Amino acid sequence: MQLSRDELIRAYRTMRTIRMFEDRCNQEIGTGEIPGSVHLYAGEEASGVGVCMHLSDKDTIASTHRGHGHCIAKGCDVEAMMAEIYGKATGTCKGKGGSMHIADLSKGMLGANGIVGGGPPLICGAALTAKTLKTGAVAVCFMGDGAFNQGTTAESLNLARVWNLPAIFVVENNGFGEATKMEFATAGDITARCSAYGIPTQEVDGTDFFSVHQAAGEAIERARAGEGPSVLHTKVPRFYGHFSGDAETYRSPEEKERIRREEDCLNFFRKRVTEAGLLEPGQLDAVDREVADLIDKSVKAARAAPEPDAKEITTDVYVRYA
Amino acid sequence: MQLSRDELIRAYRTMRTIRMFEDRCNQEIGTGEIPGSVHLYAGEEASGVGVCMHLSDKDTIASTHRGHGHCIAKGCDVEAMMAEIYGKATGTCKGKGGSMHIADLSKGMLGANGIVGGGPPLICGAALTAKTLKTGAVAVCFMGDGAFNQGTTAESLNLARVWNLPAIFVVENNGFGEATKMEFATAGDITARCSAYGIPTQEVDGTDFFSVHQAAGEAIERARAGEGPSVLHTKVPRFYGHFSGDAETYRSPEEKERIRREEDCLNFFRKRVTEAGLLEPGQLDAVDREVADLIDKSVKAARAAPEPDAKEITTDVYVRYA
Amino acid sequence: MPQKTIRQALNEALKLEMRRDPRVVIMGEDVTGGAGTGVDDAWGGAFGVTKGILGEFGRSRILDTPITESAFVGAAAGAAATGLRPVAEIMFVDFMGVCLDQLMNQAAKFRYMFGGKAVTPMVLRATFGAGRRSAAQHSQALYSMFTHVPGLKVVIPSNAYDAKGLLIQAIRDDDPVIFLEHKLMYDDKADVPDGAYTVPFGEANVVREGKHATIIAIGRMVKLAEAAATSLAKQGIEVAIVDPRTTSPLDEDSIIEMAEETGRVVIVDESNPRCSVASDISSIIAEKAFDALEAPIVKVTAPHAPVPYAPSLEDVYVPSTERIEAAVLKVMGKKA
Amino acid sequence: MPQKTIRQALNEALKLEMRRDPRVVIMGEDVTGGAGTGVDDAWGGAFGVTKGILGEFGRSRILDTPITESAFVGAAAGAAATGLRPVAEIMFVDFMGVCLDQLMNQAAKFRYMFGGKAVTPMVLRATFGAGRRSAAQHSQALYSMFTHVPGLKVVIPSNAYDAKGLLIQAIRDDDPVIFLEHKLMYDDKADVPDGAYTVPFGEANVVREGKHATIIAIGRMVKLAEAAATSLAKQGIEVAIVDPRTTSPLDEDSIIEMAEETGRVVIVDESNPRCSVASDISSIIAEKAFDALEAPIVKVTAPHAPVPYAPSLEDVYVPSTERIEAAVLKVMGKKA
Ligand SMILES: Cc1ncc(C[n+]2csc(CCOP(=O)(O)OP(=O)(O)O)c2C)c(N)n1
Ligand SMILES: Cc1ncc(C[n+]2csc(CCOP(=O)(O)OP(=O)(O)O)c2C)c(N)n1
Ligand SMILES: [Mg+2]
Ligand SMILES: [Mg+2]
Repeated sequence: MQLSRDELIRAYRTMRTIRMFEDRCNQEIGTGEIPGSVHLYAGEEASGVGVCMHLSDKDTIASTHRGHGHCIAKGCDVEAMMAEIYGKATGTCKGKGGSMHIADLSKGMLGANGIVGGGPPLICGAALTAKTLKTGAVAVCFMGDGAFNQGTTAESLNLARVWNLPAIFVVENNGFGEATKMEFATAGDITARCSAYGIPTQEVDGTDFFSVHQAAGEAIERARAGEGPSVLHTKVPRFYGHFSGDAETYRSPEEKERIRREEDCLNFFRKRVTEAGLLEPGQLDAVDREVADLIDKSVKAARAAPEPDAKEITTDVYVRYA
Repeated sequence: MQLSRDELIRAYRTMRTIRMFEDRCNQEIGTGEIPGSVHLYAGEEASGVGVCMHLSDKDTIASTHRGHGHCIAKGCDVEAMMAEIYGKATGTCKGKGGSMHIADLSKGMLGANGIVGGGPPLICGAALTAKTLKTGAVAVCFMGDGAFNQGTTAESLNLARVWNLPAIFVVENNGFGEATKMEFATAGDITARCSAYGIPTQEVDGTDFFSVHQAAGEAIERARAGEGPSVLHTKVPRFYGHFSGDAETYRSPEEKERIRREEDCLNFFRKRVTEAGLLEPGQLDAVDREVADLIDKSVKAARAAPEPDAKEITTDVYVRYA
Repeated sequence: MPQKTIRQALNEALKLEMRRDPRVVIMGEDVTGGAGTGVDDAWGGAFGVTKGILGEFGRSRILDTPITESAFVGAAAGAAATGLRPVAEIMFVDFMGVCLDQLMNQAAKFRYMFGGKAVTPMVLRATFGAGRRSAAQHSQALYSMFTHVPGLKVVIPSNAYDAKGLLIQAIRDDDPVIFLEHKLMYDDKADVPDGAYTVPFGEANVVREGKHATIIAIGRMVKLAEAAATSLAKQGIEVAIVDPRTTSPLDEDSIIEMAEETGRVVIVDESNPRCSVASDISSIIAEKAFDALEAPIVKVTAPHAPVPYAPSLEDVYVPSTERIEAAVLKVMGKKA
Repeated sequence: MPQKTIRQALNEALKLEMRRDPRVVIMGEDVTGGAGTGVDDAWGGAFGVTKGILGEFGRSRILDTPITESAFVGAAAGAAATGLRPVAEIMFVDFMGVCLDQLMNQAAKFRYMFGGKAVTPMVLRATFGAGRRSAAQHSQALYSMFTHVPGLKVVIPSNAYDAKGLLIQAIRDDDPVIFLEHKLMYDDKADVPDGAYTVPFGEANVVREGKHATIIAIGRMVKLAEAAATSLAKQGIEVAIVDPRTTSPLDEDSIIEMAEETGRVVIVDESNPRCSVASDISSIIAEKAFDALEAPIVKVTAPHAPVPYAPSLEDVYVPSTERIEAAVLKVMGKKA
């Protein structure tokens, strides 16, 4: 699929925004100002962005505990996200949700999710809405390799096929579920397990934005054409520990450095577009500076923002109660 | 696998006992004397018996809502079972469980189960016991084609492979989950979906006792040898409706008659062993009469048996409480 | 007014709302039945509540599902959050064990977690209750557990009129609702208007006035309480009966008012006793009507035990008219 | 006696029982951690409780699992029914939503459904509780739901000594037990003997005597109640504190006795209020100590809302020492 220069810039900007957002979260966690813990998406950017480039606000995605990247890729406001992570009233969820529950339905973002395997059933529902109301929209569920084993995933693959839903399941295989290797926890082969449902399944290099973009485009096109669900199995690296408190004794610093050096989707992207003469290095550098400013501004705004008022404790439980 | 005459007689007797037990339940449901409803296993006998012929009391099975056949195949007392279904104090579970909860752990029968998909996780546990305590036992989970779609099944297949458990999953595919066709509810192919976990999976004609017996023997041998789990996918007919209250408007009387005529595992067995000169028709007729007597006796005993005393309501909740 | 069964009342409610709002869809196991066999609408739900809907609305509005409750309850939640108003059916509420997450941690918490920006108008219908010789895994009440969950509304109709009005309210309601139908009551009849009407949530129904004692009863227990009241009236004892109709929201005001009027309260709840709706209401009354209470509240519930199969056990397990009468006599300081 | 943290106390309990009984096995997600990476025991559980067990007992006794709670909780149930004594770990009790069936409908009901012929000695350990900025899906209490379930025992230790003794009892107990550990308390210290000992179920601990009012507190709330009591003592108010330690079985006798002694009762329970342990205990006292009560019981609980993320909200959400003090003053008829 051909991408315009503007689209290439957008892709790069989105991936860079995610990377800097996550690097900064990691840094700020160190200052103790962020109340909760965070699960960082750094390293996996090409997967989320390669998919979401095809989506509009009418399309829905469901995400995971590692949700910042998907939120940014789907267009959530970065400043509001940072404020949310800081637990502030100006946050995406008014400070009530935090890192694991960032959602913005006006952007078609059905939420990060604290429950591993929580998303696949939900996305069947979003896809059903699109199908029933004939909106032409699709629904995309991101999940990890660990989540792939949850019963909810198996049930949802089956349901999506049986109901022929416009749903795409993106298994982001970063090789780990917490501290456990994917190979230990996963019987057989993820791609084969999906194909066996009669669902078109494609395995792609998740560090290569262009491969992801291409494969996702085909899957989403099938979905919009009424041909039902697809699976994308993207292989991605996880740059940080499982969560901000993970000492990561199970992975050597050398290995982590190697991954950052050799498996960085942003480096690949930059190399590819500059070598092909599609974009100038200077254009990308400019994006880097703009993004750095945005993140900086977000953190400053988050710090300065007011905390939610204690009265907010019992609001938003119901639309109406009594 | 070679079967002795005694074994052949035993296989036939067990299948005939199941058939007559179920036919009689169906009849007695009509009299209104059986308090609950029943899900009858008639037609599927060769599947349960072909598998359980390889098992001893030390091996464990988990069953389903359609559990009478598995109970009988695993050696549960037929009179006590009938009394249980009548809700009597002399029942397998003292009348507390009824048709859907017949269990006898001394026989390695871990229970029928009212929850579709309830059994697979449990059988992983029974297999873990065998593996941990090195008893040499195996654990077998029977489930229907409908249960196969439950998330618990997918999770259990994965866990059994990851832990390399001596577990055998027998998917008894009778073509229906209640009133819904298997083809409607099941994406892809059951056998392929199991194989994709890296689990040896074999599809067999579940009306042919000898095929089931052979395939089950191989799977159980692998399990006992420490080679981990297997799946057996048996295709079976369901002679009656889903449960005793099913008007079965979705299947014609002609079709049901045809199935009973053309897909009766007991007829196949009789033909095979008599034509091969392994057993005389007279021997089988004698078994039929003995079984008929047993079932008759069971019903009479169940009718005459005392009801559980009201005091039993709050016993057996805990081993010890306070 | 035409007499209708609860089954008919519910069926009507569904059809009326489906006609009114194209976003209303139904999903569940065999809600039509016969899928793949060539015979349409073979079941219309295990208890026949959704029968006849397929014919009028077609398969895009009423969807049979595989036996995968997590997937389709979650699908209902996800569909509700994105613009449909799904009514999902769980055959027996006991099966919530396999899919509680999607209701408790997803649907019920969306709005709060997302800072008030989500609306999740889903209804989960399920049958509940003992008395049908269905044993421990097909007879539970479980509404006490659901009432514990913030973000969820819990509805338990006790008659056909309320069943219709409450179901229509549930479908139009913007919050997730669990709607519980007692499986022994589908054939119970009452006057039910043909048109659409709603019964509001959080408004208890004073089924009967009476000055000597107040019975608060849930679901099918209302019927038993009425029988007890009739019998007690012959002995000159006039009991009031309050049916909360929804346990979340709970009409505390009416309950406390009625408790204060008589000073003597019996609560009848067929669920297990610990952390139950009975103990919840008892604790609310004991705290808020403290001065008015003339005797300890008496709860009539199932014992702390699973539901037994044998009729001789189940009949004693479930609260009975006799036990309710005895409880009223006790709370009035009389011997039974 | 050596001072140990709750984490150490639990770890000791597990090791002692694993040495004593070869049938005791542990399973859960990352209970060792690092499986497949070549590094052993990388985590020892998300909160480090099972650290060091792999080294002594090997992988056949402590089993890492895929992220499939239904499969391994069910496996614990099936293993328990066939001869092991498994201790399964659910990282956050909130995740019970995805696997409740295997605990509630399987393990807890086996014995009853099977006519008393099954023994299911499994322990399910899980963390619970708010206060850690973990938001709505990682902070719930949920013990009220479990207490509702017949067949299940529910254990909530409030200090390191009890934690060890109760866990050993749970492992030796022949019934299924859910054992709930407050995630903010793992570093709390107390005197803990090195050897094995048990703390029996169903025996409340009278943490403090006092003649003016009685506080009944659950889990971490015991600690807050103690702080409140200390502060109140300075004002001349002597409060007794009762820690039930297990909510099922519940030591009704001690609770009623202590309630009767003071006639004034405050219940502190960090779970949501409806159908909660607080309402359960309140209702029991109000009924059984009716004549002794001098004022309405006051419950201090979380509101009927999910757990919020922001510190400014969560700190007000969870019951505090101040709220407990105010409740005691209220129950004593004094202004705060
Ligand atoms: C139902 C449930 N079980 C366990 C957890 C704890 N947990 C949080 S993230 C995680 C690992 C998930 O692995 P994966 O799906 O591969 O995603 P990744 O973290 O690698 O992005 C686990 C076990 C949870 N949040 N929910
Ligand atoms: C969790 C759960 N969902 C639904 C049901 C209701 N139900 C009982 S049997 C059955 C059909 C099961 O089909 P299958 O597994 O193929 O077994 P079969 O009845 O064909 O033997 C259903 C849906 C149940 N008992 N448990
Ligand atoms: Mg992963
Ligand atoms: Mg079937």
